[in-house]
Amino acid sequence: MSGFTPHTQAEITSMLEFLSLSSLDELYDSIPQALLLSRSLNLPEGRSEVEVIEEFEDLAARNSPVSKELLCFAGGGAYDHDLYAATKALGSRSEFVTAYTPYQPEVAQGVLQALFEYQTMVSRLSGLAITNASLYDGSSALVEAINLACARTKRSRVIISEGVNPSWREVAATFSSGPGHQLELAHLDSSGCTIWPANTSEVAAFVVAYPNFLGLIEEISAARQLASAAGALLIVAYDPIATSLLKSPGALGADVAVAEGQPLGIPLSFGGPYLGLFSTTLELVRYLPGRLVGETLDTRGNRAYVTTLRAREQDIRREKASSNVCTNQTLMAIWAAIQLSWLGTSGYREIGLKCLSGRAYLTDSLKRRGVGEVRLGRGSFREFPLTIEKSPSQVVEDMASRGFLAGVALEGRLAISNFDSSLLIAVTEKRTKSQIDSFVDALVEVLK
Amino acid sequence: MSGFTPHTQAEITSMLEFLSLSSLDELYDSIPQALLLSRSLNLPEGRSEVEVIEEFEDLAARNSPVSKELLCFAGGGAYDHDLYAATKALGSRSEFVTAYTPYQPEVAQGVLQALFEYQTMVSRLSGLAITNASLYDGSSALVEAINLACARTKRSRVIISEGVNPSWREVAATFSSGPGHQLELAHLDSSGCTIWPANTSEVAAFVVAYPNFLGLIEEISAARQLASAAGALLIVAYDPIATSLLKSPGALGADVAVAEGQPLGIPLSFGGPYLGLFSTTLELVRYLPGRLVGETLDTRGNRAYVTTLRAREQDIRREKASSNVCTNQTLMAIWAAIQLSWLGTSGYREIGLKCLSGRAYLTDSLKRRGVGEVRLGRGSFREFPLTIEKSPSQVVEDMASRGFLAGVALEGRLAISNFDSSLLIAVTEKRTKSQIDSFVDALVEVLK
Amino acid sequence: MTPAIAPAGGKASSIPMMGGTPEPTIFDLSVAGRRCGTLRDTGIEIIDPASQLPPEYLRDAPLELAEVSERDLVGHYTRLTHRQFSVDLGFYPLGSCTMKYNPKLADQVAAIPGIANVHPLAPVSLIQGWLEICCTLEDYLTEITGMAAATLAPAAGAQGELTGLLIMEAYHRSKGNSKTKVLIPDSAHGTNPASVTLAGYRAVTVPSNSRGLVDVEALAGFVDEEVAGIMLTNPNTVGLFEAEIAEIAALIHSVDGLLYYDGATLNAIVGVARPGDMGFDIVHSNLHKTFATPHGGGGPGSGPVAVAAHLAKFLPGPYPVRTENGFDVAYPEASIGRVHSFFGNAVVYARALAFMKALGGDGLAMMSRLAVLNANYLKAKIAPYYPAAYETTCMHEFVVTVAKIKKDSGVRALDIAKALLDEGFHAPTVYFPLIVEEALMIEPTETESRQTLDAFAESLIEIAMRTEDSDAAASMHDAPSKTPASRVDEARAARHLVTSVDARN
Amino acid sequence: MTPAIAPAGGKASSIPMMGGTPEPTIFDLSVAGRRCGTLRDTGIEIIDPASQLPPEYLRDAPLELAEVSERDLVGHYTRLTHRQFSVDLGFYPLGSCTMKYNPKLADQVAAIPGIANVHPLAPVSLIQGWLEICCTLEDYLTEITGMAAATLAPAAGAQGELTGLLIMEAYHRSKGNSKTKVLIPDSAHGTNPASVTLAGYRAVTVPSNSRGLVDVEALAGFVDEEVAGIMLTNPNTVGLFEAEIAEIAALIHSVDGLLYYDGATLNAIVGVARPGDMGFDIVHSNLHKTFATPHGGGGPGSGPVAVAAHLAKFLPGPYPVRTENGFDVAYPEASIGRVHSFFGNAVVYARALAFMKALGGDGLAMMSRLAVLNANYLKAKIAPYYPAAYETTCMHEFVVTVAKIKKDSGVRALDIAKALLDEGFHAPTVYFPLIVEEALMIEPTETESRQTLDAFAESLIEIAMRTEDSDAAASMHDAPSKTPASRVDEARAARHLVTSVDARN
Ligand SMILES: Cc1ncc(COP(=O)(O)O)c(C=O)c1O
Ligand SMILES: Cc1ncc(COP(=O)(O)O)c(C=O)c1O
Repeated sequence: MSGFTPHTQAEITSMLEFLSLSSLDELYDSIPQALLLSRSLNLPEGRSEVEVIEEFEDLAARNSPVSKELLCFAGGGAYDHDLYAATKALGSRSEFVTAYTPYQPEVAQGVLQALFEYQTMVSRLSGLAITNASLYDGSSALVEAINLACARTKRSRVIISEGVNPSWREVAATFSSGPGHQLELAHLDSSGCTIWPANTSEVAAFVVAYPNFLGLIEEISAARQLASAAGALLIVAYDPIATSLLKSPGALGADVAVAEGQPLGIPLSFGGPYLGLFSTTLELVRYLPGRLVGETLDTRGNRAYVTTLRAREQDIRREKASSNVCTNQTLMAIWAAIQLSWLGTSGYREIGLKCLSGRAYLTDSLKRRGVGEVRLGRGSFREFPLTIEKSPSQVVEDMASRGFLAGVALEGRLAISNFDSSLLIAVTEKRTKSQIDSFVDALVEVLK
Repeated sequence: MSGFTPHTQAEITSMLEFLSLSSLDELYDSIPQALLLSRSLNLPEGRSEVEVIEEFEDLAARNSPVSKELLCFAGGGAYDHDLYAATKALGSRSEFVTAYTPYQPEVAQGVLQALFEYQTMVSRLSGLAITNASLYDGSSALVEAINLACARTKRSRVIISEGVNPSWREVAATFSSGPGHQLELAHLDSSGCTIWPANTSEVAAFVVAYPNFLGLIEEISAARQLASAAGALLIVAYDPIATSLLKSPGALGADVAVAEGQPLGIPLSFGGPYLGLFSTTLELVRYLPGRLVGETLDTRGNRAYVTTLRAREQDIRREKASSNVCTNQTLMAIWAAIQLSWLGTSGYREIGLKCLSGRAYLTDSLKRRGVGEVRLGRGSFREFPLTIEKSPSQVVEDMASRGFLAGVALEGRLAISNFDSSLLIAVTEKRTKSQIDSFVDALVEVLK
Repeated sequence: MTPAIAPAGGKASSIPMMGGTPEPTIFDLSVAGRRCGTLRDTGIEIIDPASQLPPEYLRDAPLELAEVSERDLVGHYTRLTHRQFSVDLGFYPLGSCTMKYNPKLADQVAAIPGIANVHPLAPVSLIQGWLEICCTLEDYLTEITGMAAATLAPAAGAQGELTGLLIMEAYHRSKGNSKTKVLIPDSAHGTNPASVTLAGYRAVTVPSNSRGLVDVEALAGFVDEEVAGIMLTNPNTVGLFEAEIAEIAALIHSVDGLLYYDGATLNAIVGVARPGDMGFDIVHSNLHKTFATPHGGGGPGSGPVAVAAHLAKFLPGPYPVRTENGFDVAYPEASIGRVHSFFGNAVVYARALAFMKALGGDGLAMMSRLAVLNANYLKAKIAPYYPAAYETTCMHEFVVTVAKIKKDSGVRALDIAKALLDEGFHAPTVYFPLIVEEALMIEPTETESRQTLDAFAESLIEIAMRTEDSDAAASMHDAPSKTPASRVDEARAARHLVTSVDARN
Repeated sequence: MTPAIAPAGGKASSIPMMGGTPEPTIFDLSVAGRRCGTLRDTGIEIIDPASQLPPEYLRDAPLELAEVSERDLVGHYTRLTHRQFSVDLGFYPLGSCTMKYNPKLADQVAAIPGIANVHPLAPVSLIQGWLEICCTLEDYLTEITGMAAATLAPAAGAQGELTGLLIMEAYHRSKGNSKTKVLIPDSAHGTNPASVTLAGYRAVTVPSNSRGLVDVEALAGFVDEEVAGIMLTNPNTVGLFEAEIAEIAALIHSVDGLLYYDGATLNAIVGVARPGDMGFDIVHSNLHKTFATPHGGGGPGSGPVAVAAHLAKFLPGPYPVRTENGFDVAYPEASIGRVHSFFGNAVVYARALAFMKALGGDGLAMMSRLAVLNANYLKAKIAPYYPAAYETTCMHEFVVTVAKIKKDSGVRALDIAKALLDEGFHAPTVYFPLIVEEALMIEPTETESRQTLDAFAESLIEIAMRTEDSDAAASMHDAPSKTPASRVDEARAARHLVTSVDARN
């Protein structure tokens, strides 16, 4: 018996005695014999924690982490931003990590207040008054946004721009089948802008990305006008780092704004746990999926926080709930709030400026060196497609052996119309001039 | 200005105004002009935290840490034991890390109780009733023990076995010069046992190590008898892992027991911070150096803890204090207490058994393969000298290139009489059979 | 929003909980111009955004965030943690939530750079370690649940449910079945019916019998060709094992329906019985419950879904697979599609697998046995004061009713929960499942000692005895009083909706 | 000790502070046979100790430690942290202790495996990074203090003092001087005279003048050929700069005495003035004060000693040195010897150097300026109620006297300290330095915001006003009441000495 359970053999015996049982197996007398597993689980024996950690160190050695082994120029929805020591230290405090959902507000003010502050920050980023306490990731936020729009408009037709992350679109497609939403893809033109359909009747929502998956800025006002004309909602999938320089989705008329919160201080983590940001207008609050923290008072008259409007949620509304979300990504929301507070007004803006300036420095270099076709559309933030003559995935492999994660190949499920044979390259505030210079040198060589 | 200080320029201005000052420099008007530094410090400019961390990662890359790069068979006073995840996690809680000395017990019960429990554990290890709240390291504990013995006996002659860690003996020599203690070295014979002098008159203390620096068990009773006969105190420098199998120093008649606490869950840390363990008898409590935590009650009648018998200490006794220690190694003491509690009665004993069994497995292998001369004296715990024909320090270098930190060369300041050309080799519970097998293979090759 | 001129700033950046005062918000501590630190110097000149981005999309003014020093940031969040209960602080017997201790070794695993800093879109040659972790965890889960294949991708139990129901739907579509409804017992968790609706089915509630179990005869009345399947937890949410599960399975399978297993209660039976052997076709497990990954104050979780062999082809992709030369990523042939932006909450897998490897097969089986022992022990201890809703031997949790206490004293389940907070314990789940009046749902988990159970029982009994005195009973409506906040006005929060600092006034 | 038969175990393994109860000891939670986890399997058979060790030295029975589950271990220590104040929780204005915020970046540096897991006796070729850290930190410290060379080895300020005094002694011995005494102002910290005695000198106390400074004329009366040197802090412990330091230096140097600088107050003058330029010959600095390494609840610290060029040869060894091919370890020619088992508290150096590199030269200079600004601001704020012991502009700390409050109301410095704890602040240092009656020694440090200083001043003033009411004043003897323990009976602890669980009864 490992140390995970505290029971000594003597205690087990005396507890069984107390229950007038003679063995642990008797506890399972209510299970028909035929259903009992008559053998041991076919799993390896338990090991000491130090051995388990070493085993994982060996497994980890067969991955190539960024920074240590690879300089990261890949994005595609997951970005290599700096994470500050205080974020890690505070976000790892065990009171945050080992608490449950704050069902008893009197002993959960820590998590509740942190979420309230998170909601405030994300509402400022999104420009929308109401933000929930997190969803699983960017794609699940998009799914909930579509569900909200369809519920609100009582329609089922959704026009989704090809500029929305292809993986998110896949997820949206998966979860649209149940409620019966019809997703229609609006392709990108060669400048990376959405070509919206002419017929917009009975549309529940237009979904546009800002910047889009290619890192390019599209005309949001066009989508807004179409939505208004069609009586549809506008869903904007934004980048919570780009909003440091760009107007918020809310300011551009979004009804719902969703985002992947990973760039706000969450490690790359092989894709998760990440953080779905979800904001909407006050008018739509009763359609909001997930938890919402509100401010109130306790009986001493002190400010206190509590989850509110719970009647929307599945545990009360059950089959009539518009969302089934229960466990969310609270801890990641707290990390993001800490990281945003570490940055503050000026740090947040500087990250944006550094991403943009680094991207511009790279695209200028590439242009100067005549490497591929740099495609900036109407403007790119920290990411852009580079159209090249070699196979993008081969180039990624070749660059990896030179110490670079060169980008994301726009191939297969990540292919985008009009952007064949392209590599999606991202530059965060972590990439220095000399790193970019050697990246360009390596790319020149590999593409030769 | 970095973010380390919170002051905005506006605040600085208004605070200066409040003080009717017009510049920060005026705050220093009391310093004569000639003494002011008329230039900036000649130090590099400040950098962001992420850059500083990367700089240290580069520096760290020029060290060879154990486990990752080197399998450690070196000891010599610092041992590569397993450190458990809970010890690290709890010992890193910021309430422990960022507190000061517990001068206000009402808000320092966390540290005080942890120290009280630590004192209990170390008193059990040492077999002596009184344990202080830590000293800097094993050597400073020895220094304080010698000072105690000389103060208590009003004598100044101290016989110290060559089996005591040579570095500790150096430290003892350094700090004996002030009080004028005469340290006399009692050499080891070829079996690693101390040859005590015949003349023991006016001796304040005998100092013996258990096991000694070579990892060998000496006859403690001999020293105890000499001490009793001479009216001297017996100081035993013990190994807090060896006491898992061996009788405690107190049980063998030690008046003072000192130890290096590093093996109790403290990382190798390039030699520090470590932990000086210090215990003595109740009778000698008023000679105790350092802080002592006692149990008492608060005004509500609840159990509470507080530093006690403070009148011994330098802040009250000033020039009459027998020790000047103020800041100690509290955090390391807490780590050790956590690690010992993680181990518990059986884990602690198992560590001892595993060290001993691993050492025996290695020495058997070496004997079987005819590698050097394995010298086990009257018995060795987890460390032993191997007398070889090649230069021990050269062997260490050669073994390092094969991935082993092979031991400590008993050369130069670490030379021990009768143990020329020897390598001191330690085996902890971390070393597996296959690691030891490959170590022996490599050693055979290197010694060929 | 913060005015442009430096305001006074927070009244205090340094009032720890010991002072008993509530913590100001981070915005209250903000002073314009303060910051925690500087960003890295990239050596690249900062350019004018207008040279790169359409000027009409540029912000007019910087977005306002809290402006604090790192010292105040750390003070703020550290103080918040002193206002937060957690498993690491004490007993957390929340029924249905499995708030067991989360071993610290997993934190160390999660922090390894080769685990934490891996980009999910890196080519498979650079993520072999991660793909092996995924495949190994799938193997463990299929062995534990008795299923044939699994996907790890769902980010929590509820997403697992929906994923599983979409697999159910794909199965029926592939067979040309026209199904419209999914059966759900009235004791089910709210996510179950919600997921059913989102999967495009109609949720049909099946009443439990007086023993708290699915009434097989009654169930038969609900079963027809339109039934796509049934969602069950076993043990169910009142903590009882559905002994007639084989009969239920036969009934559902007789109309080509599928059985979905809600894994929230798996902690009772690991290594003892397997959903696959009971006839379930689709099973999710909550790694943040059964497999000891921390709940994070509300998440992240992870809700892998395992399925019987004939359903494997419907699993979501991408899917890590073992090949002859290492690991690769694939899509099942008839996949329902993608359910997560990347591979799911991957770091949670690493934690869960580390836990499983530490315990091993026998350790996991012992874990469940002791969870059940603890529940029965506690149930028996408090039985004289807190009658169980159902008498049978419970599994890893049980439900008591305080209907009589309420009738006699006016003290509700909620008041008892709040009184427990004052005793230093977290409260059990209250008012769930819905089929038990004034329910307290208690799940001690296997990581609590007998001494903790005894202390908890003592407090509970002491509270029950207090309700017998009318003054004491009345005062319980004001509990708790020793907690960081006293009783919180939930109604006010909903009435005056303030969900961000900017909505105050 | 724990009886052999499994006892009842702790009453509760899970009483968080929120419950308001004190935490049992870890031994109270112990149950024979419990454990946190297993050790690694080495594959080596366990042998009988008697086959390897002299049987008469073998234990008769296993040594008894607490036997707890990891869950209870974690619960215990986590709850203890909820009973502990810290810088991360709030304002800690302990005079002379420089309890500034410790930036989190240093924790990350300290955790790098190539920093944390290096054996100190590894050959120099394998520790080049560490030796560079040491040499670089020495360079920083000599530049900051204005000295020529440094040793990092002393493990704390007090050990630095003794090391420095032994260097002083070695110097005099080398010159054939016969010196017997060291001068110390009456305001000095207790470690100073204690160190003097341990260095074999006689400590001679020099009275301060009415302005809180060394009286140079009076000092002259103490200076003779037997004077080995003087130990001073500058600013001194009342927070004032000894402006006549050049005169003092000349006086001491005139008898070939040396000036020792106690670096506990260095935080006031980094980048502003340098001990070396003032005439000091030996300087220690406390990395755990000035250079932001955490104090660890009492330690570890680090007390490097820097010296003038003519003293470098006496520094302790081993000593990291730069050579043409990297770094090496050496012993100075006339070294006083070794002062630490290895190289001192090395990880503390890495932390301090990380801090220094983050701030840079100008940042360090600003740090001191703002520390002094904060002290003067706070001093002025509270002056109407808490008169400073001395009027002059203070440096980074200041001393007030509550002698009048005591006379008027009976409320002592200690009571005010305890009342502050109830306000959520740590108390200042009390009753030190000894030359000020009913002293409160206040050091706000530069990391605190003006808002925190204002809040603290407000609380202090409110407390002073409370002393004017005799009932309120009387009740202050019972403070604190909101803290984890109420006022602790210190006398009882000394009277009934219980310093371990085994001494109870
Ligand atoms: C019985 C039951 N089913 C489903 C869920 C939903 O799981 P999750 O919170 O992981 O989405 C829960 C969670 O509490 C549960 O208790
Ligand atoms: C003025 C003064 N000198 C010396 C010391 C001793 O330093 P340390 O505690 O590092 O040994 C202190 C510590 O508080 C001090 O304040």
